[in-house]
Amino acid sequence: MNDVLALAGQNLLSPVVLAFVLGLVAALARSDLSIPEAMAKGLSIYLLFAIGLKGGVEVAATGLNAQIGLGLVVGVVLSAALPLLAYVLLRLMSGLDPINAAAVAGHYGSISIVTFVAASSLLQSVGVSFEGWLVAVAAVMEAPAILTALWLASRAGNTGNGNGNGGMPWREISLNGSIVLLIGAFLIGWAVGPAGMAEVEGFFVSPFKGILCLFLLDMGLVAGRGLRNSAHHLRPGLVGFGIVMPVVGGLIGAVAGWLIGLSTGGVAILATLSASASYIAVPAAMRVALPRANPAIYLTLALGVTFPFNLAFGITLYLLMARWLTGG
Amino acid sequence: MNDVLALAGQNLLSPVVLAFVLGLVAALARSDLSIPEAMAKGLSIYLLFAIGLKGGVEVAATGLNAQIGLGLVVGVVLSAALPLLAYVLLRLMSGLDPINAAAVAGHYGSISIVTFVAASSLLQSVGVSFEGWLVAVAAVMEAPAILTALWLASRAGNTGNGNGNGGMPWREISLNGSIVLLIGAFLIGWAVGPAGMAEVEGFFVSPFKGILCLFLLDMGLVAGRGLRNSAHHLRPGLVGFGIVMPVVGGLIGAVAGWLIGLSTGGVAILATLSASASYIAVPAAMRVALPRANPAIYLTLALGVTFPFNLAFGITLYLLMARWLTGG
Amino acid sequence: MNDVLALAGQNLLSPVVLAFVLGLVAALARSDLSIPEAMAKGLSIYLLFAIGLKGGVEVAATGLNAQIGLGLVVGVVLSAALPLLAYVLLRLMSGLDPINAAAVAGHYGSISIVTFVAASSLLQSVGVSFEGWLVAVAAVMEAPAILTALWLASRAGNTGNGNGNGGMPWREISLNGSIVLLIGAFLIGWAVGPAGMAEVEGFFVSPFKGILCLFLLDMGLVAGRGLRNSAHHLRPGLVGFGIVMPVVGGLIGAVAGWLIGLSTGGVAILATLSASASYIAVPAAMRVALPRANPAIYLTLALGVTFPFNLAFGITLYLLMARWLTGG
Amino acid sequence: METHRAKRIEIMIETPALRRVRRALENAGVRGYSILPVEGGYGRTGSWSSEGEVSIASDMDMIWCIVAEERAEAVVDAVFSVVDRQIGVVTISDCEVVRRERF
Amino acid sequence: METHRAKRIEIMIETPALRRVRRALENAGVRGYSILPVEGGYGRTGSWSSEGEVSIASDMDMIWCIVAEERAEAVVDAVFSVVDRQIGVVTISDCEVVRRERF
Amino acid sequence: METHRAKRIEIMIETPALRRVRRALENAGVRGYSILPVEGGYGRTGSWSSEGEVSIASDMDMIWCIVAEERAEAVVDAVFSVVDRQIGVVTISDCEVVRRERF
Ligand SMILES: Nc1ncnc2c1ncn2[C@@H]1O[C@H](COP(=O)(O)O)[C@@H](O)[C@H]1O
Ligand SMILES: Nc1ncnc2c1ncn2[C@@H]1O[C@H](COP(=O)(O)O)[C@@H](O)[C@H]1O
Ligand SMILES: Nc1ncnc2c1ncn2[C@@H]1O[C@H](COP(=O)(O)O)[C@@H](O)[C@H]1O
Ligand code: NA
Ligand code: NA
Ligand code: NA
Repeated sequence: MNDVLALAGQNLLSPVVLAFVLGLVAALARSDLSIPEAMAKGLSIYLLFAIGLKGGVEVAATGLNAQIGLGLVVGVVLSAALPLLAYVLLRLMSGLDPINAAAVAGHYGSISIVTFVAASSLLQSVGVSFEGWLVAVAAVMEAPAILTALWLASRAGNTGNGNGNGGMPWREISLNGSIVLLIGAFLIGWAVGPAGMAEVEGFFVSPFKGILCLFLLDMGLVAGRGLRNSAHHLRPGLVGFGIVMPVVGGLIGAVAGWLIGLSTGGVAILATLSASASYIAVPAAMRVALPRANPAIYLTLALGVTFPFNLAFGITLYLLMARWLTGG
Repeated sequence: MNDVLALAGQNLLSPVVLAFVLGLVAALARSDLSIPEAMAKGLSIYLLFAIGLKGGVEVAATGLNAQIGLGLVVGVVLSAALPLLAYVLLRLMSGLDPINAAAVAGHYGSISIVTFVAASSLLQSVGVSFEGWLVAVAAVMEAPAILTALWLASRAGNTGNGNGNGGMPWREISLNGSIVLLIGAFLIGWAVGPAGMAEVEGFFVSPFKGILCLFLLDMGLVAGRGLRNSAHHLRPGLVGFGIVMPVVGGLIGAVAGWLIGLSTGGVAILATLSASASYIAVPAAMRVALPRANPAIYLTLALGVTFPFNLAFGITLYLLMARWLTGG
Repeated sequence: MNDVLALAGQNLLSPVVLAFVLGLVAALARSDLSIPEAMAKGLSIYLLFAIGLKGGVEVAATGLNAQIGLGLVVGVVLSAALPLLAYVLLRLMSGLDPINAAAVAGHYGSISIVTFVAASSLLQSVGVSFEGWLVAVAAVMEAPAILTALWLASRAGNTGNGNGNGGMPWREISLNGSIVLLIGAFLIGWAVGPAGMAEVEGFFVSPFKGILCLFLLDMGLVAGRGLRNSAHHLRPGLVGFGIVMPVVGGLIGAVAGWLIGLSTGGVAILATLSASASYIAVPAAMRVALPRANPAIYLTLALGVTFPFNLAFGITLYLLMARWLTGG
Repeated sequence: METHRAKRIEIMIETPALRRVRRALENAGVRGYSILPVEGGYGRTGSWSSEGEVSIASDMDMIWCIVAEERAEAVVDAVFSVVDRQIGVVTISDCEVVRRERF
Repeated sequence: METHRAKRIEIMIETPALRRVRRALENAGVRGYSILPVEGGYGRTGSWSSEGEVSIASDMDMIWCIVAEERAEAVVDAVFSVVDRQIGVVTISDCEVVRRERF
Repeated sequence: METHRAKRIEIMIETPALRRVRRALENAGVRGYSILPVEGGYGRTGSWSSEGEVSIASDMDMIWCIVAEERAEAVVDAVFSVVDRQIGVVTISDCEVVRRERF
């Protein structure tokens, strides 16, 4: 128990989490502190490239095995299936209409890369390693959830606008910039290996955690602004969903990871991916494919409720689940 | 004397000062060299976060004492009082009308964070340390000067526009982004202490001085553009004020610092804060609260005259004052 | 031969080249991956400052000699003369009309700083050093080619628009931001020397290669977008020119460097400069001075054909030329 | 497609005063407005540019607001009662929109 | 200078849908259009701002398109048949241009 | 609020030529203008985008300029005498402003 509290404390008092809190508080207090859009996008590109690269380099160092194929399949299945669970939970807990429920559900099947990064940062602090190829699993988990969400919406008789022009956002899904960057950097890391990494680690490794701080400051500002503008959309049932869903999703992900024999760190990471909710790829696809769904609901829930919950408590919890499952 | 010249030379030949000179010369020569706005704002956010953090970490390491309370009070008093002196000097030396004089005076009570950074960089080069909590003093000195300036302007019968809509810029003052960021990062540094700092120093410490170079290149470009566009507003009396005021303000700040028992470095820093003129928080507040004051005057004076003077000569002078007062 | 293949392989598998390939592939596949304009401009400013500084510091360390004067003269002559060769080759190989041929020719006399950086990065990997002042040669090679191009266009009876308002872009040429920044940083490096460099190398040296990766990712995206939008302008003759010209130009540059007694690395760098085609200074000047020339042709050729060729094969070839000439 | 007359109100305003103008527009009951960045300009007080600016003090923004014809005058009055008259530029012009009930 | 009547079509559209509107404009035969960034706004669904946004999901863009008078209606129809009608704002207004053959 | 007729001149111009157009406007005696960034477009020479661009060579800017009616023609003439006619788009339209003496 002491151990658990120490772990939770270590996470909560890390500069990364505190930077998020600073952004959140500043935005809620209506400070005019703001990060330029180009800088936020630049920080995000840096993080995606850095973690893709790191994952690839680790694969180059440790080699591949059959597990990776299994991992990718499990990732796709989790991403496609979790929205079904999310949809049912949403309809039970929040009474959200079918279209909005489908849109929200899609976010929870997909993943949030910054939650992945925060989890790997916590694992690193406590000296737990994980399989580098989980970065590729993260990438393949981005998109399948979108298809499930659109299927859920079409079941409810609402595909896009009346005259059908919303249509399937195939292009938006398949060539989404963040997926391409993550996979691309992963392949580069794999190709260049540790020797290539040594050349660029002055940029992609040493300053990583500090840059992550600024990125989380920005996430806090955006999340706080969203909460301020859209808190009235967050009825208690929805907020409850935003906390229950990641815990349930995390547990399912943890069990899946344990079943395919991941390490303790790997189980924690797969749990985190399952528990996290997308805030880049999915909202943009929903805006095109389900224009009648309200962005204020899905964005605020993913970024204003679930992301802070995961950052502050979730990833600690998923690591505990992983330890308990693997005995690690 | 040799020592003084060596110190001045060391400062003038630092990459940081030369980068400012490059920007200034490029802009005066009408080069099209320019730094994107998002990059400039990003560099500024980095610097504020880094120095706030550093100050907080030092407080965590050395502990607090009663002096910090005294320091904060002195900071507020200096910020509120220096504009009165500035106003009198301006009216005597430049014949500026009351509204513009009040607006300019407000800038000189408040502080310029990059001047603070340049001073701390010089102190570091010559191996002089200072009290980390002076970062918090810098933050509290940003705003009080604005109130004094508005009071001075209202005495002259001009509060904002005729129908009173200019009003007090309370929100603009109290939740100014740069103050929030500085204080927030200071608190984070205090909370995480040296151990937390170790995690992020690959970003907030090692590249600091190089990033400062690019920021000063940008300041030089902006200052040079301002001088080119608005040099005709700078009558000799005004330019004289832009040099006399920091020297007088610096001396007052140095004496105040010495009276409350600061170290040599601390005295130099408080002198620098008192001598520096705001170019972020105050101009924005003045634009709202005193729309009749001419931005070309207060911006050009603060950024085109006083900042370069402080960078090139002032901070060396304030360090000498501090040594002389403290015998350090 | 094995040695040659190893060198080529080492270059092709560097993170820097692979990052370019990633950008190129992403853009050709119509991914929505994109780098904000402010970030791209910021990365470019960083690279220019860093390499200018580095060149200057090396000159401060090794001292000057008569060779530098000779080098600058040779640079100006190469820049002014290569467009004549390019123009003849273009007219022979591609049948491009005189105005567009003149505009394209101007690009090939001038230089691409990122090709210079990629070459110096390869040299560093294989442990070959070069004369630091070649950075200054790069700067003086930017502009003369523009004048030759305008002279070629005027010979063809087309100076700007009918009523002569295009005119000479003197200002655009002489105070071009990238030239000013490169020369300015070079002078700063020279002034501060190795001691000054030590203060800022946490920013301008350690992360350099990683930042270069992100910049090349961006170059790949822009080149790919250009190819996608304008591939129909690239008839085979033009593509052939885009590969033959750098090889011929590189050979001329290599011989020139060898004649003035440069080191092996220096010869390779001068060859690279001669072989590279401008994509910043010259296109902007052409847009003003030769508005009838089609930007889709000159930009796509320089960035979509010659730059990738140089990056992937050219610079390896120029190093081999240099070794062969100098016996190094 | 049937179109209806409406008014386009364009306001060029100093960024530090933007928050106040937005509040005025919202209180005057506009159904929507959009904000476009402005990167430089020239006026009686000289030239300005946002390039390299850390402070928003000399920046401006453009508010682009489509309102129903009958509401335009009240909106312009509201903006003017709040904005200092020496700041910014306000223009009103005619346009056509498709779905009148949204403005 | 002789000027000719033309139409200015301004479309405020969600960034995720921009690609589709562009295709519709190009297919409708417009000779050109330009895209201006939008940094924030207010509407029935509340306020938004692009500040600090990593995702383009809540961003908007302004399309500024000058077309010959006789082509305007067809272009507006084409845009509307593609854009979901609940998204964005489309306005049409009169303007004068110099070289009619370019629009 | 009493309003007065004025002209809105909007110029879409290549960024490398911006400096020259600005000089022409200032020499023609306009009292002010503002510059808005443009982030992409489509025309006879194909599509362009400012995304990731290091060079300004293919960038464009929008100049937004309000002038008194009686001055509009002279201003347009001045712009055209300087701008190459194959570059950019110039439009003139009507608008109303509040304080006529400022334009
Ligand atoms: N007639 C105008 N047309 C467009 N923008 C203007 C005009 N007058 C002023 N502005 C804008 O408002 C800013 C301040 O104007 P001023 O107060 O006249 O210096 C200028 O720099 C322009 O950005
Ligand atoms: N009347 C309007 N004038 C200008 N922009 C508008 C208007 N209505 C909506 N918008 C823009 O469209 C966005 C979405 O509008 P809405 O769907 O009403 O929330 C707003 O945030 C504005 O950026
Ligand atoms: N009719 C138009 N409406 C709006 N913008 C245009 C128009 N024609 C051209 N442009 C802009 O001018 C650029 C160059 O046009 P062009 O020379 O026709 O390729 C385009 O990419 C657009 O940004
Ligand atoms: Na998930
Ligand atoms: Na001060
Ligand atoms: Na060349």
